[in-house]
Amino acid sequence: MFSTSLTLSDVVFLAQGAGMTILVTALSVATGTVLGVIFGVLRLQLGTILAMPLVFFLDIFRSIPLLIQLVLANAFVGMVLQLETSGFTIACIVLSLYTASYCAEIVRGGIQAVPSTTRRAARSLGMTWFQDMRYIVAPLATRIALPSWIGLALGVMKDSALVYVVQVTELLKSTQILITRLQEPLFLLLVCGAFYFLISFPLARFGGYLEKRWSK
Amino acid sequence: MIEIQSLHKSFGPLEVLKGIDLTVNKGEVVTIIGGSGSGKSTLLTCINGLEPIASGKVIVDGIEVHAKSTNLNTLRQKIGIVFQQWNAFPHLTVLENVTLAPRKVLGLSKAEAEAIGEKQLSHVGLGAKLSTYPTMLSGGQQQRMAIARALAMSPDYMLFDEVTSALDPQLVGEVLETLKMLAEEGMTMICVTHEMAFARDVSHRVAYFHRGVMAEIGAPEQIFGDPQHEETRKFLASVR
Amino acid sequence: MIEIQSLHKSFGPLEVLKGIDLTVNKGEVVTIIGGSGSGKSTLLTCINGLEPIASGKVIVDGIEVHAKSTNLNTLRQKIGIVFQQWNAFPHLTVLENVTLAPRKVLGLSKAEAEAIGEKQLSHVGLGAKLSTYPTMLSGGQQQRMAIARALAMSPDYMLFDEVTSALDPQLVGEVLETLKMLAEEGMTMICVTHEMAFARDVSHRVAYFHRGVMAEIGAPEQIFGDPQHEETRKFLASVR
Amino acid sequence: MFDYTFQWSQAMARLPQMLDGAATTMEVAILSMLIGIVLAIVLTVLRRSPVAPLRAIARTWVEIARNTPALFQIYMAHFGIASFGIHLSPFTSLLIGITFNNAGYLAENFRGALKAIPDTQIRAGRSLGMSEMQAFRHIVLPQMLRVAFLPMTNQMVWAVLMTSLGVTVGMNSDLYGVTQDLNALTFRTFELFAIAGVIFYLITKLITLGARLLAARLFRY
Amino acid sequence: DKLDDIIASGKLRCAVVLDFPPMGMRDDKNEPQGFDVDYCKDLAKALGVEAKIVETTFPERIPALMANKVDVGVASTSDTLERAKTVGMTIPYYAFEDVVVANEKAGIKSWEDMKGKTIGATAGTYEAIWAEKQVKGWGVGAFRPYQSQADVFLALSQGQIDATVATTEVAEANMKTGKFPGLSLAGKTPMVPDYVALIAKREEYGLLNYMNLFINQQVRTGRYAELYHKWISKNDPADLTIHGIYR
Ligand SMILES: Nc1ncnc2c1ncn2[C@@H]1O[C@H](COP(=O)(O)OP(=O)(O)OP(=O)(O)O)[C@@H](O)[C@H]1O
Ligand SMILES: Nc1ncnc2c1ncn2[C@@H]1O[C@H](COP(=O)(O)OP(=O)(O)OP(=O)(O)O)[C@@H](O)[C@H]1O
Ligand SMILES: [Mg+2]
Ligand SMILES: [Mg+2]
Repeated sequence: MFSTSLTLSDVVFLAQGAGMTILVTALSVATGTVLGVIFGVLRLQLGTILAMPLVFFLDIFRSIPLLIQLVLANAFVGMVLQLETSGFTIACIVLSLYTASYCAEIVRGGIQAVPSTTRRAARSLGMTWFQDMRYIVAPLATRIALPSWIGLALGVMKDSALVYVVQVTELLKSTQILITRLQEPLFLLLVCGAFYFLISFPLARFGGYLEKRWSK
Repeated sequence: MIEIQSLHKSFGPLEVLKGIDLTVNKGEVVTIIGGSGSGKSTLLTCINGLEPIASGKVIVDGIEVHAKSTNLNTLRQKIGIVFQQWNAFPHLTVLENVTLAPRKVLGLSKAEAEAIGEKQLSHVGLGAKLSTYPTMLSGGQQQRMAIARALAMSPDYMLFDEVTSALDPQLVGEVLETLKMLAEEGMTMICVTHEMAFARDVSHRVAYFHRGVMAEIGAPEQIFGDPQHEETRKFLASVR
Repeated sequence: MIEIQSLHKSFGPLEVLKGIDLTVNKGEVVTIIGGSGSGKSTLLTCINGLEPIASGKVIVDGIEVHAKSTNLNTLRQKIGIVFQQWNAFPHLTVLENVTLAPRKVLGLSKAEAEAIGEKQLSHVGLGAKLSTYPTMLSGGQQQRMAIARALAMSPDYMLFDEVTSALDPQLVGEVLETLKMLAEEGMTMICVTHEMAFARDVSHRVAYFHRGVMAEIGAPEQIFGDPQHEETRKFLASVR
Repeated sequence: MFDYTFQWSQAMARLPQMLDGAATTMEVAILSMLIGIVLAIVLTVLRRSPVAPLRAIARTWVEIARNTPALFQIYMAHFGIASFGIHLSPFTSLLIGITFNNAGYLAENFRGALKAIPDTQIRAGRSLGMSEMQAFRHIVLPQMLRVAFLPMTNQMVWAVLMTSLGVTVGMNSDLYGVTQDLNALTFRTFELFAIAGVIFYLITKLITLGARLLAARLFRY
Repeated sequence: DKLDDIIASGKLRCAVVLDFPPMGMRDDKNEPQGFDVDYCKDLAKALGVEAKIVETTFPERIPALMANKVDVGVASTSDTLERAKTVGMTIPYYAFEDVVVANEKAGIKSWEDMKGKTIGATAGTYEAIWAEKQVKGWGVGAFRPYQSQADVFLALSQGQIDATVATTEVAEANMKTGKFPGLSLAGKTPMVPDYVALIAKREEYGLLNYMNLFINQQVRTGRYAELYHKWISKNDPADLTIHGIYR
């Protein structure tokens, strides 16, 4: 029969790793979403030419491997700027910008999907640009963007497995540490994979459900 | 009073309005007719400042709409506009659609705004639909809701841009009835329409637009009975 | 010859065809009319075996369509069908739309297929549109292309399912002209249509379908002039 | 504060080695994409199969690929598979990991693309005498590829980015692996990884540009 | 300078590699332990501050130092001249001898049998750089760097690689766990002993100076031997000096 030398304290250790995964993800997604909304709106407001530097900046985060982003940010902040920052901070900053770069696209798509006629109607009632954004565009764009946003948040959670390079012990790293001690790679990896799956799968299904419901 | 003085407007290289002069007095109903692309909708959106203009002036109650110093948000409160496409806010109930601007723009309390909203919605015959969502309404009902929404801001002027032309034929009547009612109540209105019978029966003056120019304006009897301009004659023949 | 013998067909619990008997001879044009949901389209898709049937028989040139041993792909080559929705293949040019099946199904060379395709497309008046993509065509042109596509397989029979009903009124004429031309050339045709004038002028026999039953069949003069069945009378009164 | 001295020349001297690494990266990405597309088509067909176990296998594949980290999948492809006594080189493990991921995501895209093509298209094809295969091959597939083309381009970009995870399974011939090796020798971390980042950026831009040109040629309708 | 900063902050942050038993590892509560961990704690005690263990991988330990994530590295860092261009090295605090650990199925009895086999080691380590050079020199076989010592032993026990070059201490400690039934030691490597140093930023002379004296004191007071007996073996501790040379 199956047996393992996994002890209760090892399970706690894994749970701490999972907690770190969730913490890094939550902080990064929260910050990244705020930034993403700002960038997404700016991109539309600035006009094509003025927005170009922003577009280029955001594009970088989608065009080079996250691993390199983390290593570079770590080296830059520590070696070049000589600032004392924890790996956790670096991980959150990089993942936030990474999230923001994708989120900006989602926000832009959501805003553009609000019919311009509806926005004109709001403006012609005397609403300011900000009121139009707040009461008309935001609620409508949110519906359109929410399914993609859920997908993005889950993507960030999965990608957070890479923050081990800046000395953050998240779930996959905790698993590797236990593999070192217990030498039960398959079992431990399956436990780790199952954790990701159990968080990601239901939320992804929920996103799909929302998409179906709201596309009607 | 709305005064329009030699108004010019272009979209890029395309000159859409080529010098329009028109004065609409308090209580007057002016109907604008004309072919597609002749600039009718553009004129309306210039009046409430949704579109910038190239030259000329639009003066509403003595305030120049396109002057830099003009607060357009305040100005638009006196000019209601209803468009051809139904522009319901789909995420709000019928009552919320109507009360949103009074609350956020005029700063009324929820109760005050709802009192006004309910009044205006009953006025256009939607008193029973307050908590319905717009998607459950017919096109005609959505248009009447849009009218109530504009009226809830107590505007001094109302602009209507072909409010019936996207509706199924059987729904046109109910919306035109609402417009007629408003006219009878003395609202100052500029209506762009393709409904000639409505233009003839309701308006004080009818203007005919042709390629960015107001070719002719006059009393409905004159325009329909004795059009002066060659193009007016052709147009009226084609729509009859 | 197409022989249909006490054909029954259901979708789940819904019996859509309740015993149809009909024989169409070589060179004959039979028109089917009837209310929405009466089973007209279903009958056509049963004839070329796109839908399985519950009981009864469909025999085309002596071959039983729904027999296990029948090679439907070969059979369908003799039965062209054109549907209400324009089923142009959007990724292919007009000429490629027409030549695809001759090349892949009949195994013709590209040159042979193109010769046939060009001939059929000129036949329906699209000789100048060979390398256009279908999205650039009007609805009427798309329908004519679909007809040419079916004709390119040199079918012995043609089935038409309300080929004009999704078209703007001004485009209906050109498609009906094409059908008329085919009828005059002696093609054996079954046409489901709502165009009563067409049914009257072109067909040899007209069948009236009502709720899955062929209520009445006869010469157009008889059906239109002296309908026997109560429902036929009602239906004709409603469409006139 | 800014007393860090950049030594770009020392890092630039290693550029040829890094470009070799980039070639390996492209090799893995392209192979994983080609095999991934074939597998995704198979998965798409299996997901519509009438045989329930086949459907279940295909669904499980797609859901695991989409709901676990790529790093986990690649790690599994090396250390997980080896628990069954199957030994793969780092190159093969990385290729399998990325291909597994590609196939899962692409299968989901293909399913969406398939839904976007109306049934009437198949009917029209069948009624011209085409067999089911012919209708799929000549009518459904080309249209499906158009709908799925943009997602496929994105997946290709991701495949390139995912090659950087190969180091976890002992890969040192791809761009990231080469960079890491050079870093162990010289410790010019910032300079080396900045150059690697630029190379990755250029590769992804080339892919997007190439895809755009290809799309213009392929989809003229 | 850094030395003052450490004393002022009351905290000493040490980079330690924790999958490198017995130098650095985790106990069954997953807390850090090992020779390097104790060494760091001793250093902190001497400074009168609290020790903080920061886990790093081998490839990451010097970047972590450069990026100010840690104050010093107590991470078995080989004192190569190439590295000394970037970081400051103390006198050796430990000396490793490397052995071959092979999967029994590979039939490797000594270093000479390694030619043509697949050899793995931990990316960025002294022995990895050395072994890769040997493999390249032979022109046959393959070299694979893994991200951690643990991955190397995992790959080795799974048979993914035929052998690895590891320090005697690590090899023996791993064998002692009993988790690796298929592996065996296959003799020494023809590599000069791997002297390892504590590391700090190149320009922190005060700190480096302090640590040099600290290492000296560890040996003088017998604490070095004590730690050696606790973590490594009952034998005499490895010699930290080379005959006929000053440092
Ligand atoms: N936002 C815009 N950008 C560019 N051109 C525009 C824009 N809006 C309108 N136009 C052009 O300006 C011209 C006048 O348009 P307008 O909508 O005012 O015509 P209209 O008289 O209202 O026609 P219709 O009866 O079709 O509504 C048209 O040629 C139109 O294409
Ligand atoms: N694939 C299907 N599955 C289930 N029911 C169907 C299907 N196709 C048709 N039906 C049903 O069968 C009945 C007959 O449909 P059919 O399309 O033959 O009618 P029709 O006479 O062609 O009507 P119309 O004039 O509207 O085209 C209808 O009630 C329809 O809802
Ligand atoms: Mg208009
Ligand atoms: Mg039908």
